[in-house]
This record gives sequence, C-alpha cells and structure tokens, in this order.
Amino acid sequence: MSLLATEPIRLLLSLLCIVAFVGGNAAYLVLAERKGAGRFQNRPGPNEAGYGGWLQPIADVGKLISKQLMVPPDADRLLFRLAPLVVLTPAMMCLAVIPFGDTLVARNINVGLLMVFSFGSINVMAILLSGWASRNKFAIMSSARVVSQNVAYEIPMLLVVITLLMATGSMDLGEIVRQQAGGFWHWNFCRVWINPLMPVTFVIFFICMLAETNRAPFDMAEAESELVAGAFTEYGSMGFGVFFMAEYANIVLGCSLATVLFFGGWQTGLGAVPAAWGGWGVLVGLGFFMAKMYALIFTVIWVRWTFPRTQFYSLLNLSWKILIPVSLFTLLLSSAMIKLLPR
Amino acid sequence: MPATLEQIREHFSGMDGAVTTPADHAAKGYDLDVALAAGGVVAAAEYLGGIGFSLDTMTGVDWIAQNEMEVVYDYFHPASPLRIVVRTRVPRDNPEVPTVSGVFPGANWHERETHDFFGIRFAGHPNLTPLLLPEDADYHPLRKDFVA
Amino acid sequence: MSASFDIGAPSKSGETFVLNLGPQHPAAHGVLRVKMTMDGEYVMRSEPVIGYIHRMHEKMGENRPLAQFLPNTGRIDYLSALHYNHAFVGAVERAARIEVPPRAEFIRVITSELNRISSHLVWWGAFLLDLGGFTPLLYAFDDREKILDLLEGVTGSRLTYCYFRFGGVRDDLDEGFAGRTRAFIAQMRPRLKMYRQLVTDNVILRKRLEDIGPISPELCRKYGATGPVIRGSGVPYDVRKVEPYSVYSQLDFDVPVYPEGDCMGRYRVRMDEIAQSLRIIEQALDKLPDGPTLGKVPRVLKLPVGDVCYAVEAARGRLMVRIVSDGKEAAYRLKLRTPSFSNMSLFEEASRGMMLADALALMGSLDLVIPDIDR
Amino acid sequence: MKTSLLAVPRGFLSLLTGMRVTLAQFFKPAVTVQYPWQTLKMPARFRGHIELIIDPETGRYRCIACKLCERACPSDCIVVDGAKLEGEKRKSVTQYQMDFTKCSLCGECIEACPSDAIRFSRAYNLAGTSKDEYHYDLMKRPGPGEQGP
Repeated sequence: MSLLATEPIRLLLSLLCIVAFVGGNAAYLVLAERKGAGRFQNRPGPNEAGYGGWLQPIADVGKLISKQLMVPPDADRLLFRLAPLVVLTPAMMCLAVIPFGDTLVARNINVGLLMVFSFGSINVMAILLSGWASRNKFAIMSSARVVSQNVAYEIPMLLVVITLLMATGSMDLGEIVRQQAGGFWHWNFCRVWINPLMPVTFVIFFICMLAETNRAPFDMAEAESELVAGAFTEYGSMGFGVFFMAEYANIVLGCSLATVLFFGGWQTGLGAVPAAWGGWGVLVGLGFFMAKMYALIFTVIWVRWTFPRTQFYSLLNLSWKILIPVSLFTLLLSSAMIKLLPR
Repeated sequence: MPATLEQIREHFSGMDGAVTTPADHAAKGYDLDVALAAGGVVAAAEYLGGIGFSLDTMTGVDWIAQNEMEVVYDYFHPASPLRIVVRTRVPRDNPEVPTVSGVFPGANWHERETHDFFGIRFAGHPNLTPLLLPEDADYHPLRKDFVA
Repeated sequence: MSASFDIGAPSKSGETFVLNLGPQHPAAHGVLRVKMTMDGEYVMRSEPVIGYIHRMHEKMGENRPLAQFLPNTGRIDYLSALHYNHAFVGAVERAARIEVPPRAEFIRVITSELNRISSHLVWWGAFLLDLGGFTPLLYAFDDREKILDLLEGVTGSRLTYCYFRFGGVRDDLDEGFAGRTRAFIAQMRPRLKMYRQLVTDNVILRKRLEDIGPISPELCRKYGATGPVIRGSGVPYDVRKVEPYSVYSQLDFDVPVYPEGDCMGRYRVRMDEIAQSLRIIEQALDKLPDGPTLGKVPRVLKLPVGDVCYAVEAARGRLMVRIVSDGKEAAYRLKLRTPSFSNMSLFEEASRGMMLADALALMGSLDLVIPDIDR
Repeated sequence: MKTSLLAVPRGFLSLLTGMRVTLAQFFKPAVTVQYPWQTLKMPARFRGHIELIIDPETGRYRCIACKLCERACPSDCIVVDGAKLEGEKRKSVTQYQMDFTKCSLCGECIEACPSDAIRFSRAYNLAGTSKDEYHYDLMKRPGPGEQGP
C-alpha cells in the first residue's frame, strides 16, 4: 500500500491510465464518428462486426497491424517513421495535466495551461515531418498548408486564452475549475459580467480548436478531394493508424481543455457535491466531466459532417481578418472591464 | 441580332467554289449546307465566328469509294435556331485541311480527334498529337479500310 | 495563331513543378488525368489528358444495324442515359421520317426529365464531395434512389437505360407511375428547400464558389460549351427552347440563367433546373394523352442516303447525333457530339492562374462525366 | 473582398441553419436496406438475364429455335440450336446458350422473338468466382418447374 502511494508509482499508473484512455478513445471515437456520420446521413453506419458494430475498431486495428508498413523509395526513412510517434506523444503528455476530477489528475503543475499549449504546438511539427519525409508532391503541399494554418490559428487561440486568464488569474487548470464551482452560471462560458463576449470567446476557441486539430471544415492536411490524403498519402498500416489515433487524441485533448476552461470541468453546475459522498463525489465529478467532454466531441463530429471544406486562403482570411481582430477586441474589453468594474 | 439565313447564304455564295444548299431544319436538323474547297474553311470559320456562331463539332467521313475524305464542321448559334454545316472534301491519299483552331480554340480537341480517327492532317495545328487514342497510335480506326 | 495553348500564367516564384492529377484522383470522378504545372498552390497551366476509357462507340455504330446501337447509347453518359437514347432515336426517326405517337413523346419527356434530375443530384452530391462536404452526397443519393425506382418500374433498368425505340418507347408507363411520380415531386420540393438551407446558403460554400472560376460567354462560344456552363454565364441557350424537339414546345418552363459566370452561377443553374424539371414532369403528366406508345416502323430499317442531325439538351448540355447514311442497314458514319467534351476543353484556358482547390471546384462545376468525354 | 460587419454574424447564422438541418436528419430512421439480410422485391419489368418461357399448357419451352434472337443480339451472346421432333411441324429448342458476361440487357432479343418464348428473369443475386459461371445454359437455368410466375 505504501508502495502504491509513492509519487513515481502513482505517476506511472496515471500515465498508463492516460495511454489506455487515449487508445480506447481513439479506437471508439472512430466508431462513434462513423456511427455518427451514419446517423447524420440516414444510414446505420458500421454494424456488422459484433453486435451493432461494437467490434469494428478491433477489426480495424487488426487489419492495420497486419499490413506492411511501406516506406516509399527516396523517402527519408528515419523521419518518415518518426513522424507518427511525434504526432501522438504530445497529445498524451498534455492529457497528464488535465484535471478529470478534483484529485484525478496525473500531474498537477501550476502552469498546466502553458504546458498544454507548448506541447500542443508540436503537432504541426509532426505533420510537417510526415509531409516532408514522404517525398510526395501532395504531401508537401499539405504540410505547407498545415504549417501556415496552425500558425494562423494559434494566435487567436492564445488571445482568447489570455482573455480567460485575466479573469481567472491562474494557469493552474485545477484552480481554474475550482473557480467555476457552484451553479452553471459560474462557468466561464456564462460569466458575462467578466466579459459580455464570453460566449463569443468560446466560439473562437472552438473554431481554433477545430483548425488546430485539422478537423473539417479545416482539414487542409488531408483534403482528400484535392490532395488525395495530404501529408498521410504515403502512409499505410499502423503508420496511418497512429495518425488517425493522434487526430482523435487531439480532439479529446481539445474538448477536455474546452471543458476545463469554459464549462467548469468536473463541476456539476448544480452546486457542490455533498462532502458526505467522499470518494464517490470524485466519480460524480468525473461523470460530469466526461458528459461535457463527449457533448463537445459530438459537436465536433456534427460540424464535420455538416460543412464543406473551406478554401485554404479563406481559412487564413478567417483567422487574420475576423478571429484575431475579434479576439483582440474581447481581450481589450475584458481588461477594461476588470480595471473599471469593482469585483 | 444574328444574321439571317439569307445573309449567310449570300455571303457563302460569294466565296470561291462554294456550293450552298438550304435544308429543311425539321427534316435534316440544319438549315444551310455549305460545301467549300479545303482552303475556305478558315475564312468560313472566321465569318461565322464573327457573327456569333460557335463550333458545335467537327468530324470526318471516309468516302473510300470516291477516294476522298470529307471534313464536316457543324456550327450552332447560342441565340438563334440556325445551324450551319460547312463541309469540304480532300483527296484520300493526302488529306490536309487548314486548322480552324486559331479561330475557335475549341476546335483544337476536335481536330486532334479527327486526326486520330481519320488521319486527316490539320495544317498549322499547334499540337496534333493523339487525343483519345494512345500516344503511340499509328492507326486511324474510322477509316473504312481499317482492320483491327 | 492563338498563343494561349502553350503560354501559362506568369510564375510568381520562378519555380514550378508538374503535378499529375489522375488518372486516379479523388476529384477526377473517373479516369481523367490533368497534367498541371504548378507554382506552389497556383495552377500555371493545366493540360487534360483524356481517352483512358475511349471505347470507339462511333465505330460500333458503323458496323451493326441501327437498332443494335441502342444499348450503346445508354453507356456514353451513364448519368443521363435517356437523353442519349433520345438523341439517337431522334436522329433515326428524323432520317427515316418515322411518326412518333404523342403518348410516346410525353413518356419520353417525363422519363428524360426524371433522368435529368437524377443526373443533377449526382452532380450535386459529387460536387459537394469535391468541396469536402460528405453528407449532401448521401441526401442526394437518397432522393436519386427514388427516381431510379420510378425509372426502374418503367424501363426495367436503373442506370444504363435502353428504353426508347425507333417510333416510340419500349413499354407504356407502368401502373401507378403517375401517382408515384406526383408523390415524389411533392416530396422533392421540400428537399430542395433543405438543400438550400444546408448547402446553397452556407457561407463556406458561397465563399468557395462565388467569383471563382469565371467563364465568360465569349469563352463558352469559343469552345462550344453548352448546357449549365453557358447558362451559368448568362446566355439563355437551351436546346429545348432554341430548337424545340419532342413535345417541349407544348410545355411551359423557364430556362434558369445566371449572369455571374462563376461556379456559383453554374451551381444555381443546376439547382433551378431540378425545380424546372419537376414542373415539366407535372405538366406532362397532366397532358399525357392516351394512345399507342410505339409507331409504325419497318422491320428492317434502312435510312435514306444523306446525312441528318438531331440535337437534344442532355443534362450536361447540347448533345448532337449526326448520322451519315449510304442506304444500308448500318450507319455509314455516326458522330456523337457530347457536351462534356466541349465543356472540358475550356478547362485548360479557364483554370489558368487559379489555386488548386479553386481549379478543382471549377472542374467539378463543369459536371464532367468521363465516358461522355472519351466515348 | 467586400465584407460588411453584418456579414460575419449572418454567415455564422447560415452555419447554424446547416447544423440544424443535419441534426434533424440525425434523428430520422435509416433509409438503407441491410443487404443481404434484407432484400428488395424487383419490379415486374426488372431486367435480369433472359430466360426461356415454359408454355403452361404443354409444359414445354415455347421457343421454336428460329434464331431471330441470335441475329438481333448486338453483342452476339446467344447461341440457339433446335431440331424437329418426330411428328411435329414446329422446331423445338435443343440448346440455348447465353454468355451473360457480354449481355447488355437491351431487350432486342425479346422484341425480336416471334413466339414470345423469352423474357427477362428477375434474378439479380448473381455472384461467381469465374467468368465461366456466366455462360448460361438457359435450358438448365432455372430448371423446369422452378420457374416463377
């Protein structure tokens, strides 16, 4: 017992949990996405493998693993194999600081938010690597697009996060959640007295998250009707599988972060969990966290199956001409309100 | 206002060696049939293009019995029901017709196709390479003496 | 000499590379290859390479009796097979002076217009797929399935129809067809509204299509582009109106025209055409006369010597069949003027200097069917 | 680009409208058929491969082996043979081969038939592992007595 309580063991266990969480989510979010797409398109989606298709992810992974990992001739062999690892690791690292419950956090550090963003930026590096190493024209065009896209969208995303930080005064994700305790009107999304544009801030955050994770309508990295499969054109087998997993890991991360920042993390929104529930209270909190996170993930899927892809340049226009000015404005507005209005 | 049939007919009657035959649209699908010498097709295209006609299509016909190749140009007008057919015959052993792709860029592909199928050469064509047939094709399948 | 054939737009960086789009590419919808000289994302010059599925239908038409060419007509443009049926039987009827009973003509119009709607629905879905929207395709196919069911009841086939015959149609409408078709029309109209809400009004789509790929009427004229391409450039050219065939002159319908000439113009023309086709079908069902569906045709059909043309408005534009006859059972020369061929030929000039994604939007808006180009 | 300030919220609203449309579809039942667990009934005029009609009175094929279908076929996929049976004026079919790999289901043969002896079947669940499986001997397929109405 005492051994379990020691910090390194606890950390190791938490990391294992995160890996399992990411793996399970990636596998079953693919199924959820396909099922969801099916529902949006009036069809059942995959339903042959197992009851209602529940074994589909296992069949998919089995298929991917059994295939040969081809490295195209003249490709940079090292970078080509490295890219899938580089894309998946940061997402997992970031999840270590996400507080799923009051005490359910792998490693609580007081600059958690900063860590999420610094590791999150490595994602673009991985796609750049894969595109470059593939030695494929489509892949290179795709990675060039992805770099400019990610640079463009990191700015408004950071701006809205700064807006939020002004209100919270802390980069500790646990602390940010604790500040949102109480009724749901205490969630940052609803705290219009700090900044009347808080919902707009969330929308900007959400759009940027879609763009950062390269999801439709901003899926420039893949853009299957233009660039075949973009940066992943030459990948097969689990190399492609890992990119796929990373996409979902990034979605999980983005939606978790949105839950923490805007929707009160593990807070129920109905008041505090009675202290008498003890350990069960944490589980209730976890349940609420997951419910909010998956609702956001559903929205991400919903958006993907509704809209056509944007053009590359209107994507950049959207960021530089609309999102950045608006987020700058919210930044100014909330700083002014914090200065002028009594707390 | 597009030119009337009479005006067009009058114009072509003035051309050297042109034979114009009016046709009943309901029975033939076109209004005027103009037979020209091969040299006149560019002038015809320029004239028809100038009064707003567009090249509908062009094709060859292999008249093997007469030892001649015919090239048929169909013109349509986007604003009037008039259809003009311009045709010219060239000897089968040396089928060469000047290109009209300078007047109608759309003729570029039509001429390449006609060259593919009949082996008719279009003098002055910028890129007379096989279009529908494989790039190394040296046969002309719509010639009547073609054996697969 | 036109210089436009070999000189592309000026390069911005001075470095170019060649991108082979196809023959297997998700946006080519078939085996079409476009050799693009790119400057980064900009298309400097694009050279379509066609003929991958060339089948020499014209030669087949020359070595078999006319009636045996009928199954070929359904396989040139597999999305609007009935129009090709119509053009071919129309040409033969014109040459042989075969009378077509009025009921057969109305059935031809009804089934052709249904076919036009189904073709436009496939285009709509596939075009949205080109633009990265997946869901509309499934909605379009759901509606199209209903049309295919209707046409299957009449013709027995779902895609490559061989239904029109010289002098009429093979079978009369099947029982309950009128009722089912009216029910479909009533169902389709709210769906068109849904399409508008989901796609046409969508700001992303409008940003992608408005002012993209402008095609001027002059460009259409130079290349012989027809159908929704020329109508999206503001020219009200529709064979059904300009050169009325069958019983179109008895039916009241509008020709949708948008003067913009951009991808959105062509998009709107096709969406409006679906509504107009519904109108035509409704009227034709109201006016449908009784009577035979097949006129008198000699058992061995020989066309008189001479040539004849017959044009119809296919879903993609002006389709013309020219038959040259030497009095035998088979045609001496059979020429198919297919709309996609001419529409595709202007891509080279129109795509110059565009960005890749926009060039593909332009290609999608031309509504290409590759076997229709290659024949 | 002309973008008025109002264009941004308007564009956003159009996105929400689109999302409302897809959400409404989300709760509608699937329109697909789960083939092969569910199958559809083919319409009366469905064009399957051709089959020989058995005369219900005599219980024999109506075909008189006149070979008009053979001649009418655009793709030369029919081979018919017949013989005169003892004491009969008409010929009877002894062999009716059809190469379904070439058939384009145009119906020329059915229209050419003077004795209404062939029609389209409604067989559509056709799958095979080699081309040879589609060289049909129509006198064996389907066997006499198995013919539907």
